[in-house]
Amino acid sequence: MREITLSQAVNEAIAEEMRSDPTIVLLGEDVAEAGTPFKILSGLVEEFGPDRIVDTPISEPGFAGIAVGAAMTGMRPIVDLMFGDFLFLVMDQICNQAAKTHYMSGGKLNVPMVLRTNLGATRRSAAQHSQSLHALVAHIPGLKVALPSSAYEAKGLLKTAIRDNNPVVIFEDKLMYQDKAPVPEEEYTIAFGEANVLRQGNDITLVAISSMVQVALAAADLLAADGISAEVIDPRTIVPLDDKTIVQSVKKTSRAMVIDEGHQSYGVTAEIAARISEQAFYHLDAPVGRLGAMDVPVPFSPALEDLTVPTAEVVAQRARLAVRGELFRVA
Amino acid sequence: MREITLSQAVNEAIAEEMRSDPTIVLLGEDVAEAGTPFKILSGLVEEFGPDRIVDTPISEPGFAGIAVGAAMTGMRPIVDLMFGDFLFLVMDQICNQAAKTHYMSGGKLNVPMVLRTNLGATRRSAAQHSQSLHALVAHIPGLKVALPSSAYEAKGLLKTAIRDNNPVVIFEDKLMYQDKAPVPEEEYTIAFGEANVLRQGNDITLVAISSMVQVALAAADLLAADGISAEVIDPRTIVPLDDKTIVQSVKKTSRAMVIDEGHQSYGVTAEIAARISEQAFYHLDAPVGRLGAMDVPVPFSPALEDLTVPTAEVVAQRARLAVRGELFRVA
Amino acid sequence: MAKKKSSNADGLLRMYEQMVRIRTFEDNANQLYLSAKMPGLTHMYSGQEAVAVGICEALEKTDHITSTHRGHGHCVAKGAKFKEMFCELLGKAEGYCRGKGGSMHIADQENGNLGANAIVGGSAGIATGAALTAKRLGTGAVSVCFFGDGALGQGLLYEVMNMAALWRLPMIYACENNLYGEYTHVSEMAAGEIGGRARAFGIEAFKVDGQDVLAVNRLTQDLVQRARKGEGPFFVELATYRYHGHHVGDINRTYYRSKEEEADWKKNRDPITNFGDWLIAEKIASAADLDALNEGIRANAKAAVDYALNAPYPPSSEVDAHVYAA
Amino acid sequence: MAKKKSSNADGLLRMYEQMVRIRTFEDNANQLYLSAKMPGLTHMYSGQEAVAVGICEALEKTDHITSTHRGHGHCVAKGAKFKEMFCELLGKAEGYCRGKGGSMHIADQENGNLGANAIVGGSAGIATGAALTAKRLGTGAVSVCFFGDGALGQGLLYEVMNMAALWRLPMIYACENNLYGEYTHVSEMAAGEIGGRARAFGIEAFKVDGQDVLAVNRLTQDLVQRARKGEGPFFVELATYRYHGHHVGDINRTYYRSKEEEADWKKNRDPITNFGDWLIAEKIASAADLDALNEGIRANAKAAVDYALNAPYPPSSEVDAHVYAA
Ligand SMILES: Cc1ncc(C[n+]2csc(CCOP(=O)(O)OP(=O)(O)O)c2C)c(N)n1
Ligand SMILES: Cc1ncc(C[n+]2csc(CCOP(=O)(O)OP(=O)(O)O)c2C)c(N)n1
Ligand SMILES: [Mg+2]
Ligand SMILES: [Mg+2]
Repeated sequence: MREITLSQAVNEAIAEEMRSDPTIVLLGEDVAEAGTPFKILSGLVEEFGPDRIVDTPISEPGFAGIAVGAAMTGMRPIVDLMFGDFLFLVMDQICNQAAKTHYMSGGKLNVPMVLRTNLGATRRSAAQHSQSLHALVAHIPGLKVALPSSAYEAKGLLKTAIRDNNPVVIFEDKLMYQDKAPVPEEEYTIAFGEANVLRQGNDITLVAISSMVQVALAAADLLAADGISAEVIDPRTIVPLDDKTIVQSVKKTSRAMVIDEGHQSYGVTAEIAARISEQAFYHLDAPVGRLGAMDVPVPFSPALEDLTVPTAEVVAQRARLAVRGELFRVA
Repeated sequence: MREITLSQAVNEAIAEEMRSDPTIVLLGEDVAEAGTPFKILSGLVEEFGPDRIVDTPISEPGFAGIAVGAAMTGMRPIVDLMFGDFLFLVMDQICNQAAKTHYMSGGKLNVPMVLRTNLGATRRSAAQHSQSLHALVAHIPGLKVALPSSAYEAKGLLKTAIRDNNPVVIFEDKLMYQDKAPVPEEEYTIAFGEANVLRQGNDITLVAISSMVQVALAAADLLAADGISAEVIDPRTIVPLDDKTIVQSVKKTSRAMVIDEGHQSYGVTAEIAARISEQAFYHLDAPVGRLGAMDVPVPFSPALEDLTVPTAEVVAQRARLAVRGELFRVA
Repeated sequence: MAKKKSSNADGLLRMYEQMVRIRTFEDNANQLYLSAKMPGLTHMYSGQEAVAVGICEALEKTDHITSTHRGHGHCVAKGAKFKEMFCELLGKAEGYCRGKGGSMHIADQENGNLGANAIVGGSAGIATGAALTAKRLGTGAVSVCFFGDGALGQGLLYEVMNMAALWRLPMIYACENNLYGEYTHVSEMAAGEIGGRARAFGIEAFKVDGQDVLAVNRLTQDLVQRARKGEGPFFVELATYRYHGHHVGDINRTYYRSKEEEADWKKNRDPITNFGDWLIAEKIASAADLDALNEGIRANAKAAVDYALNAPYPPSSEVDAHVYAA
Repeated sequence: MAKKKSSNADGLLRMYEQMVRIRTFEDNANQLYLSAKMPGLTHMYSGQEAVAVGICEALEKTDHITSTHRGHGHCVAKGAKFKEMFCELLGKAEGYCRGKGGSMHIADQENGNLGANAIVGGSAGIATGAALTAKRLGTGAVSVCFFGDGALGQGLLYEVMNMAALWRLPMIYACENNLYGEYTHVSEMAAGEIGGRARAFGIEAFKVDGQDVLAVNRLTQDLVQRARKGEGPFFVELATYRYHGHHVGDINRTYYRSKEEEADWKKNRDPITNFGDWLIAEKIASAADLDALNEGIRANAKAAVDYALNAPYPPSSEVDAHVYAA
């Protein structure tokens, strides 16, 4: 199969959907001629014109709000939010307006919009351009939250997001934009709420989100060398969350660890760990491990930044302890 | 001891601190003559004047940002955010700016400010005036998060918040503003990161946040009638979180349940449950229970709204199952 | 294209009727609240009727509006029915939003009302987005954003006015300046001159007497027509006044506005009285006609209130319905 | 009260020197980036030197500024030293922020620089808050908010300008209009006339040639003095140009601006060349004086770069230090 980058996958998903649905419009900063600073959208304005690939002023709350209104009245806007850190600027429009409109109207108004943004540190972009803020939107009912872990996932999940009748926030890993993966030429979509079991194993279940899927897979390789067989699961969407697949796996392996690039405290690892503990309690041989980003603003210095995110080595080391029955983090 | 309302307690805390520290200024909508729509701040402008009790336009992002700058340059601003739901409007200033400034400056700049706001549903105020959003700020390193559960707690925690050299978000339960509790006339403060054990018990630990402390105490009464002895813990601050006290309690009781009025998914119950499971795993006789608000926007209709928040009856019922060894939420 | 539906006698009477319907609706809502039959809190539109009616009567059903926390007037003016409105205010299943929205979120998408909003200024983006839809899909629709003087404090408004201006959207920003945001006078909240805040973005700005339904309607008809031709966006400041407190519980108001001021507006500038007098003077209607009309509306309102009071709440199974659309 | 420190020969030479220091700093930073010795991304201030210097030379050390993602120039102009700045850009422990902030967050609180900001417009509130402090504590300090034309898109700016106007804060909003926000011309991002956006709030607005350090400085001296007397806030649009790409990686720029335009600004409107020529023409300095000054600054910069390249990173134990202040 041909291989394309995650960036190309996103571009293809948007182009294909825009070809078949004239109500799709894309709004964001420097999305047209510039194709975004990451060059993800290059070529789209040439095909669809500036009426559908719309350069906006630097007004995130404003164009997010405009997208909500456009979605309520018959369009399917895709909002390009250049950095995930700018989520903080659009929270009111996304969480107070988009997320609640369908419910508050008793099901009469829909907000079929997509907020495309990104996450991920270690780009030396410092505290305001490196955050992984998906836990925040996952906490707000009415939003769906998707996190592709490869080019293949990015294309399939984005197409599903665009067709969904709800506001969907999709986080791409900005360090993976140039990573290639096999992506079929034929049309496909990936359903929300269906976790992907990437690797089968019997000794421990590694649940990994977005950027951390590669880390978990690398950790699984390290563990295999030690004779430990790890199952690796990518939930793909954290809202809806396919806890069924995760819990089934943990019932088999009896151990679990959740890995995420968001801050650990009050983050995604907590929810998934809590659900595993609730639903597989009597099957667990060890506490469910959690590994999120450190609870610190992301430092600029390369000497510090790399310390803040989970690595395959640390995942493997913690998993080893769990499998060997050596308690960790137990007072 | 004299009894005063939570609203009076807040008023006193602010007045006392303002008397002794001329750098304290209070900013918000209708905080001066009107004393806020909840009448919490009545009398302050008469004592401190409109230069220190400052009525702002309806510009939450703006005056939050102004507070950050004032805090960086020698003042101790208290921001009054009329409803917790408006947090979404100030997220950038609080989470990208206030929370990160000390760290990004290598410890050179401080942001000693307090964001006072509220939480709580069942006031028939519908989806945009009823949210309990403390999980969102708890996820962002650099912020402290306090949640008083009575007039006594409100005064002591707010005084500590005002003296803290960091940005502190404090959530009052808006349904408790008129609730009275004994509050000493003498000066006191309540340290952050020290949980309060409100009731001793041996069979189950109920960890309850803010508005849910009363619910947990009522549940403990119901349980006592069944011969079940519940320990009730109020963490007081969720950042920093005194997991030590909580874990110690769970090691004694072997069972725990966490109760919060924020949405359950990706919320505060998950973090506390995960920490208990991690640190007291081998002591647990049942999975740690969680009870948050339903994952739905808060409905207006009284017939629906009351269904969305935890009640003493449901807490007691779930606790009974846990104590009797009847699994709940286990597939 | 907009029919000038209000330039004939029928249209004029309809404007009168719609204003009376709003006033009557609010009187009933107020009573419901004061008698503790209505849950939550609500904000009365009484006094501002000429704004909602003058504007909405210049719109088609397919044009969009967004409304505010003080939203009953816009809802009635855009064509909503009493029964579904009272049901909504009481949290009943037959309400426009199945009781889930309530007073502060009432919407009526059939008639183009995208909803009240409990975030001050929060609908400025939504209204502008509706105008974007109209332009992109070529529907010819115009979008009106109602907001109060207090909403001038929200930065979002300036962001979307800038985009509306850059993209020439068919948009009308209708600022209802009733002199107060909650308990604070507009002069303490808004520096400078209000219209200048739109002109700064190259938007044509107008100021009109918001108590004069004819003046409001004439201006709006003109702007709607121009907006449909691509000459928008526009900004209109409407000088008006709210008769009641900020919300129904705001009883003692003398610390922020005088009784004399209130009395003056009610006595000399009431939009309904003045327009009624004009209709009689112009012989478009007799005093008896207007009385009969008022009577009929009162009866309608009473029937709707009675219906709503006895209507069922939504079943508890609905609590987690409508979180996500299918 | 502000000394008019730049009205004598020393002051004039100092302005020249500060502009050269910025240009030299940026040339070195650019080289560090191009040779992959500098991590992350950075935005060059070259071309805009007269803005930062003309303004900051009218300020006291105790006055505050807030800066932007394109912040090296403001930092140098407000008094920072090369060594600590290069250390910061390279993530070293001796940097102004112990390497934790980097190019986009460099701050120098000793000299009143409250920091660069990676959120466009994100410091508008902070600067205004510093002005509030000055007014409340009566320090006499003035606060300057530097921001680009792109930041005009952020609603926050209008919210805080309104409050600064209502409260008459000692505040100067300095809009560096370098014609582009990233890869888009200001005319596609900002409707209307820029100064009007401040005048709408009753704020006096000025426009000045941002390539003319004397003009910038004279205007700022005047405004600073008036602000100290309580006549603020003020708004200044500074017409300027950035020589490099938006960030150091923005090489192919012809799709959004022409080579001719770039060449014209560099050749005819360079703030340093023009001011140097004027100093010579006015006999305030000789060409040789200026050459020597340039030479000295280049040597200083090189020494600082060498130092920074060899300086240690912060120890890993610092990763979780400074999350909370004691
Ligand atoms: C963002 C936000 N801030 C504050 C409030 C609280 N609040 C509700 S109405 C109101 C005053 C609004 O004034 P205005 O816009 O003039 O409308 P009016 O009430 O006069 O109709 C305020 C401050 C809110 N609902 N939303
Ligand atoms: C809120 C926000 N939106 C978008 C960006 C990405 N971004 C960084 S600089 C920039 C352009 C800023 O333009 P301008 O304010 O004119 O400053 P200049 O780069 O010209 O100095 C953009 C869009 C950002 N950093 N912050
Ligand atoms: Mg008003
Ligand atoms: Mg610019």
